[in-house]
Amino acid sequence: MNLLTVIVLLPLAGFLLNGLLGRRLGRTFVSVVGCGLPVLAFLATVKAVLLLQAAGPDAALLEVAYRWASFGAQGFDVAFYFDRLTAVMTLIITGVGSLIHVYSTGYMKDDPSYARYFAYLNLFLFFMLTLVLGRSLLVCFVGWEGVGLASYLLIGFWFEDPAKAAAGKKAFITNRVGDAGFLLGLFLLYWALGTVNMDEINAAFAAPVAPAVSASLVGVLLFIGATGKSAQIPLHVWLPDAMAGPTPVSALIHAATMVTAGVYLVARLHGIYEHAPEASQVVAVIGVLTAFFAATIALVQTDIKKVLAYSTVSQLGLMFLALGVGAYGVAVFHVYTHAFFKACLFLGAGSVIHALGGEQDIRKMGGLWRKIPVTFFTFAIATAAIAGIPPLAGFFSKDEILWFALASEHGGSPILWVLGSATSLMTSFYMFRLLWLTFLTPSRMSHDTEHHVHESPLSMTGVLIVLAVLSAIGGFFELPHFLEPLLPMPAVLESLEHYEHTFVFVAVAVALLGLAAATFMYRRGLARGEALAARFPRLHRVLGGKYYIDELFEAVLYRPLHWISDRVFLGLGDRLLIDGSLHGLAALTRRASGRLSRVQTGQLQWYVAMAVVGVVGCLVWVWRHG
Amino acid sequence: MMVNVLFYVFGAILVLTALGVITARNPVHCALFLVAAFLNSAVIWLLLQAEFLALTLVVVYVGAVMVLWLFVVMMLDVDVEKLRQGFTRYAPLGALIALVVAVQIGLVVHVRKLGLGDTAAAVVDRPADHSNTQELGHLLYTQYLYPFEIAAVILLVAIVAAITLTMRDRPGQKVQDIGKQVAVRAKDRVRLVKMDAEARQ
Amino acid sequence: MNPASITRLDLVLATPEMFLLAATCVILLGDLFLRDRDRWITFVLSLLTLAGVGWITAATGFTERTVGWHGTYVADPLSTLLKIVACGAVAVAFLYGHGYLQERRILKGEYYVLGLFALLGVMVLASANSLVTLYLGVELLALSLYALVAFNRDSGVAAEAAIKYFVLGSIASGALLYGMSILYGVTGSLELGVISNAALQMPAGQIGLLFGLAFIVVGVAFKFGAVPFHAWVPDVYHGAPTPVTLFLAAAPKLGSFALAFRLLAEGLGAVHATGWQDMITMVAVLSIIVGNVVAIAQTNIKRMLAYSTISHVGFILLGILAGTSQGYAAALYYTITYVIMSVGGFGMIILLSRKGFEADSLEDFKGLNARSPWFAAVMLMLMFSMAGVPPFVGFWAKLVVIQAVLDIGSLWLAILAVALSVVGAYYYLRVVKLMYFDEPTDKAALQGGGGAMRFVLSLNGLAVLALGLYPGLLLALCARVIP
Amino acid sequence: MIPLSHVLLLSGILFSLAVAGIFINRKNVLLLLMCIELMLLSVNFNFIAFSHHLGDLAGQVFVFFILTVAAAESAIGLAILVVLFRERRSINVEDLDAMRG
Repeated sequence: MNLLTVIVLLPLAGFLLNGLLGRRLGRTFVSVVGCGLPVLAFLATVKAVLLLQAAGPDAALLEVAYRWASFGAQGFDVAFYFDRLTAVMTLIITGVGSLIHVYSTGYMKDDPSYARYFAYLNLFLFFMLTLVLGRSLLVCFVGWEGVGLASYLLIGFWFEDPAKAAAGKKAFITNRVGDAGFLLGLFLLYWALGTVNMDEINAAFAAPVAPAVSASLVGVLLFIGATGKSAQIPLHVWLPDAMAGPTPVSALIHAATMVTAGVYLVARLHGIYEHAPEASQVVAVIGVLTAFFAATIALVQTDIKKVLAYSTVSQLGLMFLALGVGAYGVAVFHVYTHAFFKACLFLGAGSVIHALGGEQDIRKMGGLWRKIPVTFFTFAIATAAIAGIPPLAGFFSKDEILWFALASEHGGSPILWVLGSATSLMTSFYMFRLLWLTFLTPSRMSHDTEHHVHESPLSMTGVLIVLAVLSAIGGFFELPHFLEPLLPMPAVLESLEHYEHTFVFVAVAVALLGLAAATFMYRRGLARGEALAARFPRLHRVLGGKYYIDELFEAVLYRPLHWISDRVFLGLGDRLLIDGSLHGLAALTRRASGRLSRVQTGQLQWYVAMAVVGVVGCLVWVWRHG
Repeated sequence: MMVNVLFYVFGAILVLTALGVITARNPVHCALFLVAAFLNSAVIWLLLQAEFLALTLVVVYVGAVMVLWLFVVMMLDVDVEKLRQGFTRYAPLGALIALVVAVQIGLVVHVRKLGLGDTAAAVVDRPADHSNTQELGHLLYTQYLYPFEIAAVILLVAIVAAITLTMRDRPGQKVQDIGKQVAVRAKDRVRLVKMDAEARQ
Repeated sequence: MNPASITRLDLVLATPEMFLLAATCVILLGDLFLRDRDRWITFVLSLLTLAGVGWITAATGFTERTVGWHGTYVADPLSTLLKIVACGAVAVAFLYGHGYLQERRILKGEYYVLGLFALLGVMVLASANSLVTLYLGVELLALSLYALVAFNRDSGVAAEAAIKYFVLGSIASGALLYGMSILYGVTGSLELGVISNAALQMPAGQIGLLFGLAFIVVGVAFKFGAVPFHAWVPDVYHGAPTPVTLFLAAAPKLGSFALAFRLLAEGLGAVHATGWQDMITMVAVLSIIVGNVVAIAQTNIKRMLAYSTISHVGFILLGILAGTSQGYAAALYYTITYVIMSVGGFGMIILLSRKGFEADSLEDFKGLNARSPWFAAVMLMLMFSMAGVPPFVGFWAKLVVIQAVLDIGSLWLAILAVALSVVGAYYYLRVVKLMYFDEPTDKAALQGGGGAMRFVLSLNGLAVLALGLYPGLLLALCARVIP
Repeated sequence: MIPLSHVLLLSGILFSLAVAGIFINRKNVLLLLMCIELMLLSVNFNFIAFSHHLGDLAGQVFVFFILTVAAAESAIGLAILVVLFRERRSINVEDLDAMRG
């Protein structure tokens, strides 16, 4: 039996069934098909993993689905390749994917386009599985484009709203820029090596005779593709806007799976990056910068989903940092833990939004923990996990990333460590800020909203509990070790060998510092402070001592960071870099298009004139070469 | 020698008539200049021993095609004065283009002689009873039969296209249908009605 | 036996052409006796003719290169493939156009007759082995097309488009002829095989040869509609009645490919590197840039597709300029896939149009998903394929062309092509966005096209997907027919 | 004996005059068509000169076909012109700008 093919095709069957028949056969059918097939895919994956385990540590399952095309002697097969790396990714995709499908049955209950939603979601899973299971870079690229399309359709799902449709388009176009890099890398590899099978590419670069193409060039080109999909500077702009889609979509596509495709790609082609120190350096630097700056932005966001979106960008940056310093297994480890806690956070946010009837502004929340306790507890666990509080999942992966950023022989450096730790501090801070403002501070909701707050149905809370448990215990699974036969760990600088434990303490301390700072700042909530100040101006001055400290805090920490975030990143980064380059290019193209189209005046003689210029050009060429 | 002199004389006239075609103000004059250009060309073609083509040019091209042109020119009856406005504005540009193209062509074909060198012409003296027409005919119906048939199809396309585009039967147009006229019966045209006489009012 | 006479082999070789000509004449005459409402008979007869021609071509298809008619005609696998594809393209074009013309009461038998004559032109080009045959094929095709464009006599725009097409096309013929005359003078023959041999003997950079070549490249680029000889394309695509535009986008491109291949590869292959490669490179690059960039500013979908055609032509020329067997095969593959995609694209416009309403504005595609999810999906597949997104066939077409360019070591051409296809994705995507994310301005159900057309159009969309999933078949075929 | 290059030069001049004519005439499509005739005439000169020079009749055969096609082309061109004139009441080249961009 073609197990791998079955894994890929199950969601496709779901897409076809729901897409073609869903509207006619009713919601129960859609729910059963929409959730059942991903679950079946998950079970099949488990079976495949068992087979793989039986075969030994560096074995791989290989299945040729069919021969796609052949040019000359060279053939392109649609083949599926299943090793431990694929196994981890596939388990995450089908596992978390199934959970989110279940969650969606509750979240999207009242949506008129229920069938369409599940059809798209299944389509996404199909393409995502194609992406990770494909043996050849080309099959991977099909999945790569396909997830882009599915995400485009899902972001613009509520297309009645033009801003949301525009967000979908922005995502697609930004990704196309990355795709150009991916395609060029692909062509170059095929041209130089005559193969696009990823295991063979790795082998070719490991061979004693170096291939006829610069590993760094290919590495950078492919990384451009990865920056598009994984929202790294400067192509990160689409991800925050992509939050326009339904929240489970944000959880599945824009947190747990699709955005990690870039990480997967680099890890999968580690053979190239191991031999391309320059490209690796680019990856590390872009990664850490993205992590840092996205974290500064997250500090000041007030939309619950935007905070999480920037946090995702930031965490992805950390993953690339790990890749850049050669710790491929650690990056995948973070992909794995991140999938749990970020999915849990997004779904929790979805539950909050659901409870509040669509409110997303954290300034208008507060005190929710009593009303929606399950959501609160799961959200709190996930927050602690992402902040890196031991012994939750995030602690293990993040700690290892920071360690290798400092100590890896493959490009580790103190600067990377400092920026990474600062990111970690901010992560802890803004996540606890979010937790305080949403759940713990006194309510700032309008009476009417407050009245309607209700806990979500079991389909949603059940999923939250499962994910929270996974975020709590997921870190105990030694994933980097499990992957080591495939993705060797980089050597550690000798001078630092004995300090690993010290740095663990530093990392924990950083996380706790963030927690403390956030508690200090937001324990009482902003609104309450303001209300008090307005009512009792005297008392305000008397109690002022705290506020002086607050102001000091604001002056010393908050203001500069805000300034950096607003001026440097949003201003310089977004406006100058993005408007100046990407949007600038787009605008330039559009303007050029307008100009050039005016050449077509309708005047026959002018048309002839263009042709005559061409003729004269050809004759001049003849004159020079004859 | 005589041939050369004739060539230069008629060549000069040809260039002048061609200039006339592109500069004359009245479209009818243009068409007539074009006729003159064709006639001159025919003479030069005779000098180049292409007798059949020279005659074809005169008989078919000047005789039939150019007459068609004149018909259309007169049928369209366009305002001559308006047509030539802006002529002087574009004349320098036209002259410049003509000069550039002519110089480039001249450099290649005349100065560089197409890179062929001064090869002697392979012209052989033909016997007195040599018939260019017969030889061409022979070629056309044997070696070039396939292109010949396609040329015939092209003419057919021209007929079909010209008729489709220009012949129109407008609603209300009066045409005779001979079949109907022959088949008509007296009772279709005349109805005899019996009426009682009416009293004078 | 007289060596100059026509042999039995000659007749066998040209059977498809002879059958087509005879059948067309029968249709031309038969149509005179039909009343307007019986016009479907002409339509059916035309389709039967096309089926017959296709069948005869396939049945008499020569696996070996066979020259006949005293060196003016050649039958080889390439010509067989081109002819069969052309028959199919014309049949689909007729099928899509029939309902449209009937509804507007401009359906006349001459539409089919001229279409079949144009097909004959393509077939002549596909089998041409001498400058004379090439020229006559070009003219037969072009004259039929001029008349087709002006076919709707009550449309001023169509007449304007036709006259522009005519003037520019005639100038192109003039340039092509000038080049041919020089070529004849330099090599002393009209037959492509002899010309090829003579060119091989000449020193590199022989000025006369290059001089003739320059004019020939200009003529070929004109017929293809490549920049800077492209100006007629947008206006003609825009002005012609949609079924004629559809026709123009299909079979003639195969003819242009045949013209380019026969002249440049077979006749002048010897001066590839020292001659036409640079010129074609320039033309191809300009076409890809101008086509993709200007398409963005278009609001009329016919014009948009016209500019997209220009960019696709650029890609076809990329394959040709490589000058290798793979390059020609890639260009052929691209041409055939382009024909399939563009026929589908224009077919969608016809489907959305109805009597008194031309769906030629991009706005008319708004909310198509709400009106007909299936045809929105068909259009989506076509647009994605044109944009070169896998797994659709357009991706493979771009891939093989770029592969061919990389093989000759032109990295910069490959980068440029990929980069501009990203730009191109923008305007194809806009159509998708309009269909899926905008409210329909017009909520009426689709009315254009009968059942047969809808069926074939669906197949057309699926073909783009199927050929993308199984590209091997067509690719291998294209590689096999190029010697 | 007429030198080959002189005939070719003559034809080159005709060709460039034809191109120039297409530019100068901004008002009348009919004159554009005449310029195209002139262009074809110059090509015919080339063929006949080469045919004469090479002692090969193939060039003359080609001219025969060009004349045929040119006649067909005139017929179709004039027919389109008549249609245009009926629709627009003008054959002014500058009026041909309903489509642009």
